[in-house]
Amino acid sequence: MHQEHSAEEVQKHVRTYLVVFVMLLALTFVTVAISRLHLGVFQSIVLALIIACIKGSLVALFFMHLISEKKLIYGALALTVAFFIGLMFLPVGQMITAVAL
Amino acid sequence: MSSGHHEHSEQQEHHAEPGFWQKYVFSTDHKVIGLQYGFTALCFLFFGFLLMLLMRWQLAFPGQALPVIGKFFSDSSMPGGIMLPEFYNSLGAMHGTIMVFLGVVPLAVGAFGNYVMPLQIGAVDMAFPKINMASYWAFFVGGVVMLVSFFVPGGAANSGWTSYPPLAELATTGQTLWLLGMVFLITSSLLGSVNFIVTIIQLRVKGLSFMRLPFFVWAQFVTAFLLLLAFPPLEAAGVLQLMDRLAGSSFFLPSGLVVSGQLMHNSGGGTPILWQHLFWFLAHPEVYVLILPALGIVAEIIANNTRKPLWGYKSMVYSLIFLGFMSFIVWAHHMFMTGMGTVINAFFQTTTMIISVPSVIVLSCLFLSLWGGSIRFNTPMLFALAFLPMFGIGGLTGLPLGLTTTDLHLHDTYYVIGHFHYVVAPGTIFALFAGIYYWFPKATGRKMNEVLGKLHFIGSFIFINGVFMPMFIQGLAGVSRRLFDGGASYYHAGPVLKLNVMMSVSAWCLALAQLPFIINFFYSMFAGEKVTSDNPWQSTTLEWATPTPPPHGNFTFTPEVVRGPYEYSVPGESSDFLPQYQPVKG
Amino acid sequence: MMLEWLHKLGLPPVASVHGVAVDVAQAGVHWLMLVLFVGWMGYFIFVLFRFRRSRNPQANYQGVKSHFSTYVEVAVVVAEAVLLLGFSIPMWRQRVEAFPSASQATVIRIVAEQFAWNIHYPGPDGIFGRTDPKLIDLTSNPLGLDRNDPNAMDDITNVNQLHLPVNKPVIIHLSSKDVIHSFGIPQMRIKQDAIPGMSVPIWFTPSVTSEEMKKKTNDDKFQYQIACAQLCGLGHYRMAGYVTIESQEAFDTWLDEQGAKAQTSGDDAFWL
Amino acid sequence: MSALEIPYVYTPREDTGLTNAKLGIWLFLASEVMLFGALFSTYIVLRVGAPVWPRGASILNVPLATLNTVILISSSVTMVMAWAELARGQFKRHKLYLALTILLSFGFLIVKYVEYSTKFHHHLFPSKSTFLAIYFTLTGLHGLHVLGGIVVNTYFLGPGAKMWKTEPQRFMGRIEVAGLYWHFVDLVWIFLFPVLYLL
Ligand code: HEA
Ligand code: HEA
Ligand code: CUA
Ligand SMILES: [Cu+2]
Repeated sequence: MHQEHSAEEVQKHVRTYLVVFVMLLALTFVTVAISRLHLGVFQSIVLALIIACIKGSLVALFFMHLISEKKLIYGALALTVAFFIGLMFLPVGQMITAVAL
Repeated sequence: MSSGHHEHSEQQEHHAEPGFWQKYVFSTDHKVIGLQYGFTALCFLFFGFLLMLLMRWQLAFPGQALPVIGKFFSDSSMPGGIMLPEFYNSLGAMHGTIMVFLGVVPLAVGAFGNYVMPLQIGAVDMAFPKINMASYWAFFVGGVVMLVSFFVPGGAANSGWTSYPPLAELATTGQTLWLLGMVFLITSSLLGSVNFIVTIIQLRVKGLSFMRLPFFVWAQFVTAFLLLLAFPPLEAAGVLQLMDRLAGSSFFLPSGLVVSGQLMHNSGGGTPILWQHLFWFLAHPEVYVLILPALGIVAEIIANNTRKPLWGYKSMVYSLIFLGFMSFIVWAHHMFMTGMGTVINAFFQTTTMIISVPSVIVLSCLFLSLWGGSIRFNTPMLFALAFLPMFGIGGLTGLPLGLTTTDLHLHDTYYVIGHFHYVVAPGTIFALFAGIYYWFPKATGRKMNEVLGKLHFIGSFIFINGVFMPMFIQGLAGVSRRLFDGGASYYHAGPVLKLNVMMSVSAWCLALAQLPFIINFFYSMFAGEKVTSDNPWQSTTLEWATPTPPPHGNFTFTPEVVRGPYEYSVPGESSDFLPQYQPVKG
Repeated sequence: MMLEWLHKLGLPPVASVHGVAVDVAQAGVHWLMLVLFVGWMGYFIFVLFRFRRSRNPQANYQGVKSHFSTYVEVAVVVAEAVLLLGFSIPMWRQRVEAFPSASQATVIRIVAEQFAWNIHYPGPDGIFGRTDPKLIDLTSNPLGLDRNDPNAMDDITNVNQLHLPVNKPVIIHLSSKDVIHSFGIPQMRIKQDAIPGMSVPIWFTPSVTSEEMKKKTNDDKFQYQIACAQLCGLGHYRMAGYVTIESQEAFDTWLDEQGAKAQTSGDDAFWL
Repeated sequence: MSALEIPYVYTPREDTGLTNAKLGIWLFLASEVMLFGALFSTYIVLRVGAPVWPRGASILNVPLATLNTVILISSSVTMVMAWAELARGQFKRHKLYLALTILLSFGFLIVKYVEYSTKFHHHLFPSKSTFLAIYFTLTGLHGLHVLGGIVVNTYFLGPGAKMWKTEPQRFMGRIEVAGLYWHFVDLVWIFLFPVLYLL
């Protein structure tokens, strides 16, 4: 099972890590570059968040090995996502509640 | 697998007897930790109750000096024995905080969860014994910080257990300690909940599938998820309020505040409502944390003492899970009167009505489980039975609060106080008493005295209703909560004002009614009737398969589960109970 | 019938137009609660008696076989849906969306503070004068009204004395200077938090004058009061405001008096 | 301390495929998601409610933060390499990578220190504006998490490393768990960086 990883297997992993590393660096510079373009507030927020999500997914999928994780972990994370969405209701609720003075 | 070898060598390494400190103070044994939690939590419950007894004097006889005890208080709280409003508010806030975070949760989850749950799943200990110990000590430190806050200048936190800003941010040092204390308590709960979930998922013995788990374990499982995912937002909120108090930021303070005629020079831009959202995002799930373990205890005891399986076990489990889910999206029903639009209001009203349905199902199942039983009325069963209608009253009175139309009149009145005390006091506290009487023989090898137990039950039952029933009347009359004079300033409170005296007297009698319990508890610990069997209640679940009291490591054999949790009175069997671990015949 | 019981239990008489609907809903929920409670209690006591050990030594493994509980649960769901969709949601929409037009209503501002209700009438011009927190002075100008603003000239302010004409909608813009308070008048079945940094409008129509209520309750001391419902500090318990509901004429006379008083005595340093 | 054998410490349980620690750390991270999630919603609420919101770049130092992003990403790579080397049985190289990770984490904190001190120098405190308040709170909490990671990793580099000799399987599990935590800290920064500095 979770025993000795064969040398080739690990070698393959390591190659993925390096590729991901390069991609993360590239995306970091892309996001900084985009912010220099002074796009509209809305566009820049959307773009920056999309890039952040891609970077985050790369880290989670490859460094944290989520891509080949056990079902149970997916379950726990799905639950968290559900509650996270609940949490994001909070600003929505707040905005609808608030009546500015 | 190479691990077998290491396990062996580890056993060889440590067989020296642990010393006193390691055995009783810094123990990693889940049972010792459970007892530590239990004892500390009982003390806090008692302390929280004492605070309330003081408050009830002021409510019954506003402005009159408290006889005898009054003179022992400092001039900054009760000069001449007469309570100051600031002190009343401190007592109220600390009563709420202590009861919820230092009393009921540690007792229901920390003590019962820790002691019973691993036994019921046949585990040798929790998955992370050291983390388990750490979570007890984090709780302990949190408790000490809370207690210390009574002695700082300005007294303890006095802005309600809800700590709404801006009031809480204008408050004295006590509030800072309250926040620090909460950070410790939250940390403790987070560590604990990770431990519980991992233990339940990983350490179930062979054959114990999820649908064979005792209902109590299910309750702890769902509770742990609530703690795990709902507490962090309060931790965030606590950090933000600490920043506001200590670093001068304005997360919860809008611009242009004028306090006592003085313009505040804060940067502004924050909003007090944000705190309420973050607080209730935790605190609504938290109230289910208060009730679910209680339901679990009651379910165990009812199955055992009706000598029949729980009726509708599966639908109870599914209701529980559904309840857990829903509890995350009802929080704003505590905020109906903050000025909400139709849509958001309709949303939260609807979810609140929906969440009442699984509660109705669980309660119905428990009621129906009684049908066809052979009911034994021992002390644990009496408390468990009384729980049902008491939780029923508390739950039912949640309905008018959940509908905005009626909450419009009832919000922040004593009706709310009545509602939730029915669920937590004659509800949860009764269930916890039931649990203490029920599992006491396992933990100590002695039974608690039945006569004292029944005395405790009758006294508690009568007087606790005497305290809380009149609250609905006061609430309907429109009497606000947290009133220092119990409503004497208001015309509309006039007709129901005299109830205050009756409620206070009931509260003091309720305190007296606890004496048989306290005596019983200590007496039975040392001199109670010894149990002759490891399974004195003739129960089916695994905790009764251990020696009494269970040694470190719990089981003397490796249990294997072959059937569901409540196989009582199975037709064609000679014994009226079939333990989960008893091998199938033939 | 339920309403009578609730009144006996302490519910104060209703004194606003929408309050009647609130009470109907109140009675509805309490019916649901009562029926469930009595039904289950009857069952409970019967079961405890019938299935006690001495009478029923051998438990039945199966237990209940009927679908009785399912029917109860469905009935509860239906009843809740009716209360929710039939009463509560429409009622709330009416509360927060169906505001009467300002011209047909008495419009006032109320600014809460520790521990008083500052009441602000716009005066004959119907326009509130400018306010500024910097101008606030605890004794002379608690609202921070800028008397140099032409709109503020005729404004009438007062502390803790709320007068309202009967049978005419009232719109109150509610806010707070310091901490959160909650504005409630039990007989009007109205409640709203007063939150610093926000101004929340509420409306209702008083339907019974103070005098009428004195007769109705047989009590000369009857008094409508604003009750602060949210913990706001050490004076929370005594943060009562006084409400007088009177005929339109009496109200107008009172308002004139107040206006005249303000003109002659001058209520703050910025006057003139 | 005890002679107890808790099962599934070394090897995964068959039906879940997980060791206790692995499941535990993911649950812990789930709660962390909720913690930072709550702070992000706070950010959104404050930002939407504010009449004007400064562009991060106009107050904060983007080049330094970019540098820090690069540092943190690199440390994530060295961390995962430290684990991979263990998997290959290369203990020495594992130690090297772990040490590198710690070094990079210190680098991150030093840069952060420079950033903070220039802010303080210019009298930019949390009390100045809600933007600065949320900036200090978010980066401060994140910084505490970095500190926590340093403590854990240093332990595994020093005294904790003894376990490799006696229980290699378990030690590898521990490094994996420490890695998961560290990547999460990286992941949070990946979101903090654009949100605070670029938008
Ligand atoms: C354990 C604690 C607990 C539990 C379980 C509940 C359960 C519920 N609560 Fe309660 N609640 C609190 C603790 C709890 N509450 C606390 C502490 C507060 C106040 C906090 C504060 O402001 O300080 C509060 C406040 C509160 C409010 C805010 C009121 C206000 O401030 O204006 C609301 C509003 O919707 C509400 C609703 C509900 C509902 C709909 C349920 C439902 O889940 C209930 C569902 C249950 C039933 C519907 C019962 C079913 C009954 C039967 C099947 C038959 C019964 C039979 C017999 C009686 C014989 N609660
Ligand atoms: C779990 C929660 C919990 C519990 C159990 C209780 C229990 C009780 N509460 Fe409390 N209460 C709150 C939570 C709780 N309360 C909260 C959150 C508030 C709101 C605070 C706020 O406004 O912010 C509140 C407010 C509140 C008020 C309103 C104050 C106000 O608005 O001004 C009142 C008034 O009477 C009251 C009374 C009581 C009484 C008489 C009990 C009794 O039922 C107590 C009974 C206790 C016991 C029976 C335990 C006895 C313990 C032992 C016997 C242990 C023995 C010890 C050993 C063996 C070592 N409570
Ligand atoms: Cu104002 Cu309470
Ligand atoms: Cu709630």
